[in-house]
Amino acid sequence: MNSKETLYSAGLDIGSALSKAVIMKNRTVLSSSVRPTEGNFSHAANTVLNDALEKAGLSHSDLASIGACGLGASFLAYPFTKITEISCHSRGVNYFFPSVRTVIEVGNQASRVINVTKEGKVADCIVSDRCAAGSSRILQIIAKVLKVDLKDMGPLSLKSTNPVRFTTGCAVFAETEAISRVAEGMRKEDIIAGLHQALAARISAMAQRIKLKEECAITGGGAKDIGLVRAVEGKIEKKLLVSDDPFITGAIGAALIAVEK
Amino acid sequence: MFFAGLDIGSTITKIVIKTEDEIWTSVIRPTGAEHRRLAHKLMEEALQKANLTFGQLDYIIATGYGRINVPFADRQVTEISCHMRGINWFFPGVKTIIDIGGQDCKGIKVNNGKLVNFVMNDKCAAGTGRFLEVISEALGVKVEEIGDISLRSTNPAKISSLCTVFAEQEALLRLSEGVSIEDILAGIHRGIATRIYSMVERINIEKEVALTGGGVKNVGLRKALEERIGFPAVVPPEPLITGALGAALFAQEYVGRIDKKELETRKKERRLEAVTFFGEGPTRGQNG
Amino acid sequence: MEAERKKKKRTSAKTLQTAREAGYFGKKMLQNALKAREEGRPTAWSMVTWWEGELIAKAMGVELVFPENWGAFCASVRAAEPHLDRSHGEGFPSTLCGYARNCLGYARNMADNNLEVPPDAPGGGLARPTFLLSSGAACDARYKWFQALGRYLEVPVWTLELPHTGVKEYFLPGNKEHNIRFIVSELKEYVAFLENLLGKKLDWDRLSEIVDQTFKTLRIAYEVDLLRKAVPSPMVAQDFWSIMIPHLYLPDDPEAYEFYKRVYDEVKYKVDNKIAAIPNEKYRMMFSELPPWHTLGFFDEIAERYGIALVIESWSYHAIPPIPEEELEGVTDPLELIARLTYRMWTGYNETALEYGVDPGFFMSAYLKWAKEYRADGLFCHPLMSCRPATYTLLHTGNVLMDKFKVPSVVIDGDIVDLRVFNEEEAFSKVEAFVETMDHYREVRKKEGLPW
Amino acid sequence: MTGEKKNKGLARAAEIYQSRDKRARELKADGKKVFGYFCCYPPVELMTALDILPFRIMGDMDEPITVADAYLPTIMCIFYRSCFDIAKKGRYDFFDGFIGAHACDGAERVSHIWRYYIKSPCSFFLDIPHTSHSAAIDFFKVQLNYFKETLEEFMGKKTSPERLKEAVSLHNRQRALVRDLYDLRKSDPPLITGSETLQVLISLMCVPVEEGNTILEEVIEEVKERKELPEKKACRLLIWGSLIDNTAFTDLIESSGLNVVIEDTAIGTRPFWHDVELTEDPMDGLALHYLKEFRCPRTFRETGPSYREDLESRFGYLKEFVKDWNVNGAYLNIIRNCDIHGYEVPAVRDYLEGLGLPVLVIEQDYSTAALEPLRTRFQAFAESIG
Ligand SMILES: Nc1ncnc2c1ncn2[C@@H]1O[C@H](COP(=O)(O)OP(=O)(O)O)[C@@H](O)[C@H]1O
Ligand SMILES: Nc1ncnc2c1ncn2[C@@H]1O[C@H](COP(=O)(O)OP(=O)(O)O)[C@@H](O)[C@H]1O
Ligand code: SF4
Ligand code: SF4
Ligand code: SF4
Repeated sequence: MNSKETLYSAGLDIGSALSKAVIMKNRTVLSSSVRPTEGNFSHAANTVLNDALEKAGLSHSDLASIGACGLGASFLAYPFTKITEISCHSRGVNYFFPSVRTVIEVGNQASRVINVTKEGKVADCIVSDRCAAGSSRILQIIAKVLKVDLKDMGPLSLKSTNPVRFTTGCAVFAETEAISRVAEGMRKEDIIAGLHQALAARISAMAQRIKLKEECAITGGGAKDIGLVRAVEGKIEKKLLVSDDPFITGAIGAALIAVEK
Repeated sequence: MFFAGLDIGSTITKIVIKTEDEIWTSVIRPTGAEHRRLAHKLMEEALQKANLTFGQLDYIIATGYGRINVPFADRQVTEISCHMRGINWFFPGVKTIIDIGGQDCKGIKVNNGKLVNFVMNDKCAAGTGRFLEVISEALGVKVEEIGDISLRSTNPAKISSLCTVFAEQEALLRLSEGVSIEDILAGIHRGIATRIYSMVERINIEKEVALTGGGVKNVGLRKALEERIGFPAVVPPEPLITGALGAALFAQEYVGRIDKKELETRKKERRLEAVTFFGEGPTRGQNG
Repeated sequence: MEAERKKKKRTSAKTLQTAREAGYFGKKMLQNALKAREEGRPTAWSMVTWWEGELIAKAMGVELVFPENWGAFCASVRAAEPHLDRSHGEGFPSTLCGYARNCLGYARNMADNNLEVPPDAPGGGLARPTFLLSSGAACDARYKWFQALGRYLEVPVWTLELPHTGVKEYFLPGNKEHNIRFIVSELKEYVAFLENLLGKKLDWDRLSEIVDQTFKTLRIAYEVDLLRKAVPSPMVAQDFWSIMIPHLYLPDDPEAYEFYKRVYDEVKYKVDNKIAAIPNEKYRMMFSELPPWHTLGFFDEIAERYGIALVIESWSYHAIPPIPEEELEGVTDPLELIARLTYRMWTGYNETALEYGVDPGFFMSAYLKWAKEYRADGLFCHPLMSCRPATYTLLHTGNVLMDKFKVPSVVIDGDIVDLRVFNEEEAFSKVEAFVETMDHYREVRKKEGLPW
Repeated sequence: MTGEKKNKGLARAAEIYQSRDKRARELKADGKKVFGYFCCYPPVELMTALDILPFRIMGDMDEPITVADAYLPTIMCIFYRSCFDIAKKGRYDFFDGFIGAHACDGAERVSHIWRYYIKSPCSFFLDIPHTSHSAAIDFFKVQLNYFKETLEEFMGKKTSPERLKEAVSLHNRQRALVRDLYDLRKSDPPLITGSETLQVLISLMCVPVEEGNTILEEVIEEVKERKELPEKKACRLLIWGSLIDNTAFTDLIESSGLNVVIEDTAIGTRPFWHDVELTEDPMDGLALHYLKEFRCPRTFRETGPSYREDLESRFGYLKEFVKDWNVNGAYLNIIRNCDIHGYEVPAVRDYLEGLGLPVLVIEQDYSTAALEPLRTRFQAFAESIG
């Protein structure tokens, strides 16, 4: 066991798309690691944790606590505290932006709109997770169709002058629709921008269901996509804060909460 | 006389050329985005295969998702009527038809060769051929093979997600838990069969039942559906072409109705041209 | 851990000894009706009319069964789905009330079986009715459903209306008495219908007895509710949903009254000795409105995991606060007593509604009153795919509770009968996050000087 | 001049249909009071008699529902969700009064919620019994009197039985004119399309009754003299069920090979089919009319002794429609989550099929964005008739 002054903790967020780990020393992030889950949760979880530990120059036994959230959290082989993603993202955003009271999380499986307290606790939340129509999974799907790197989706979208109107909500059919738009010779940036609009409309419809507070932040994989962020801002008519690394927000939250428990 | 039916499906384009009493030729090709405007090329292919010229076709009917913009067709008929007609030709006794296409799924009730009722789902990919394509791609098997693979299952996995996207992820999750691929596929087939069944049950499934559309080329799904329905169903020798066949049958019927002169002038004016504009007609809602 | 949870039973653990005996009443009801049918006595399928229709029918010697209740029963033993599929196949939209679809599917099965109870019917089935008693109160399903049953049963349907005045309009001079007079007239027409149908006269003395007994039973049921204000909570929703059967359906039955005396004693004992229904009660929640009957075990689970006690629930199942003495002074006509009783159910919380400027008086205002009295930390909202009318005002209730009392609510979608709609994992994670929310608002309430 | 005259009524109706609140806002600027009301149950006669403009509250199929999500669960009647949504967005900010109604569950609960979140200087919630026994009619009359008194108090004046009778006559005149217009749809092809009819009917619900009557008179004249008739189609369609308030919908139907010739909906025949009887006390006639003669399935009607007879007594009037308008196909329009009509589907279907009609049932989402996929269904239906 470590002394009180230096308390090392790990936070993991084993999502359906990405597995994320952070190592923290008290409230400071020492290292992090992100990799695709690729359907193998336990493997991905172990890899990111070891990777992050290595980067921090620590070993498993240095850790005082481990917190984990995400679809694949139950695949961890060692003792940990399981926390819901909603709480982790709230706390993680609070870590970056203590003044934020509304968090929009656009994840691979679900989108969530969470009102948080000043301690980063959940005050209210709305989740959409029956239908993939409002989640960021669709970004990956379309990136593949358009043969665009995920990283470039946002910048491309901002160049669009004439966003294509998507007529479907379904993520699967959106893919087909994108394919035919390509065949019709439409520009990639317009297709991507259209997609961002459609997705943003869904997300903002959800956001309407709880009262958006003054300061809002966006997180989760979708926040990496500047095109989507701008589109959501347009729909909710509010500025959104984005942390430097939205992927690991949940993992940070997990680490912070685990320490308390 | 020769009658042509052209079924521009969301996924697959099918052409049937028939004479008064038999199917002369059929062609099946992917509709694929880049092929959409190439319906006339497929027509050429079919004509070549049939050893006919375009002028020899007496009447052409287009059906399916892309039916509206085929300039060389004499008329458009919905795929619902065409499937009904095609099945009726094969199996006159059939009362209920379940058609599983690429992007939709339908239940059709027939009585004495007349369409009496139907239901369809085209809002959500769950329950369509697309669903199976997505799953098979994720699992890295060919969509043509998943049916056979699933038949080897002894203990079908439980896949609870209804959404295609989540079901895909759930399937991967099960795989990483060590569930075998045949059990996953069998579970997937069960899930989709239940979904299709409960939609079609709305119009009251009555014996005989025929299954058609590309989806039932999958024996796993076929079996799962029959289990759910509770009795065996009939399947045409080539389930993909029932729509195109139905269209050709309608063509034959229409020719009987119009006079010779009109037919001749019509034939003269007709040109085998590219599909003018493939407006993706249907606006899809969402399943919230 | 996952596997362990799956093994857990679906039915809830009742914390009251007496709650375990309550199942007797449900069975008694179904069996009485089957027996009456056999002996050629009249039977009816009835909506919960909050006593206006039931008591008179009982006084005429009619055995009643309640398809809404039976729907909940079918759901709890997970036998509803085949009925739902059947009704779907008949062309009823799948968005209709789950109880209704369950019943319509069942009636279709009955019709296929010469109108006799099908051999495999859950709980022995509903006996074939002599007539159907439907109600215009609360929701459209409650008369449209019975009207639609005509398709299979070919028996008369009688609909009793209950006025739906707005809160402001309720307080218009004279309107309340007009409402009551209307109910009395409706009841007179109903009596005439019954006398005609059954070919015999109503025994008014018997009716008065029944009304008396009902008032007594409801009073004690209400007193049990009062005891539940205690901290820690002596009984929870899981108990209430079992013990409600007697007062809701058999308030005229002396056995029901005796039963409630025992419930009262047990709860009182627990209050006096500070015995909590759930160990380590940390959060006190209200629940609105109909629970997922097929998965009641869920509430034990959240009690165990997070210390959540559901301290008061389901307005529409509760006995109403008794009618003020002065209102009853000199009233002896049993029809008027019944009218006042039922109308009270609908308007008993109108004063609260007026105070906070909200409509409707029913379905939401009770929670405004209860929030304070039961020191609620949160409201558990359970919007249903199928009992939609009980759901329409949920978000409104939640909004007002937050506005006025800083009591948050959590929304968990589910259904009364269709278990395909309820996602247990998702529900747990929402509740877990909601625990933080409740913590937060406790602080807020403290700051704003609210007393709990 | 002549050219202009030729299209006056229809053009005016189309214009009002396009910007429904324009005329109301103009009149309001001139000092007229405008009251929004739900469904077709609050008697417009009472408002007219007190010089109030009754304005029928409708939704907007073109506007995605966003704001309402915070107040109304997604599983409720989409039409009323849409009404509330656009109201919350300010579309109805010109109302001096709001009249809610216990018409169906959706109307009732949304009325309540509306009153809390959207304030108007005056409001009334009209209770309407589900039964129509004589006790219920008496009671309903009492409620109508409260309604009248509320209006009188707000307007600071009383109405007289004479004035009320005048208002009844004006509205009866409107009803008669609408029926005349419907007569012009009996020919094959109908002289006026479903979309045009819808525009006319909706315009009537947004302007004072006198103006509406003028529009109707002009429309009837124009239509009678029409040279260019609507296209003749194989199917003459009866629409039954939840209301349709957007021509995008009727256009879709009519471009799929179907002629809409009559619609038994709340913006269709229902508000216009029976005259209000001019009784000694006009309130009697109103109570009787709205509770008893109005044919919306929200009012419970005594069931007949057998299923067949029950169908006959509840839907017998449809037989007349079918016969007189030469209907050969029926479409049952169900807005998703509309229970009132949802429960009736199998029965109405049975009845109409009994008359030899093919029947199409669609549960739709009250959104123009979700219309296109319905096209194939309407076309297939037309094919099954043609
Ligand atoms: N570089 C990137 N730019 C934009 N979006 C990305 C990028 N990388 C991943 N994403 C999106 O982020 C999502 C993964 O987000 P995440 O919040 O980690 O989800 P989960 O926790 O469910 O795995 C993917 O669906 C993907 O579409
Ligand atoms: N041999 C096969 N085995 C399994 N599925 C098949 C096979 N051939 C086609 N399919 C499936 O059939 C679907 C297309 O069916 P089809 O009836 O042609 O639909 P559409 O008319 O919409 O194009 C595709 O989703 C495809 O996956
Ligand atoms: S609509 Fe598409 S994204 Fe939504 S549930 Fe269906 S398949 Fe999934
Ligand atoms: S909708 Fe609700 S209140 Fe109405 S009958 Fe069904 S369960 Fe009862
Ligand atoms: S169902 Fe009837 S009462 Fe309800 S809105 Fe429609 S017409 Fe009005």
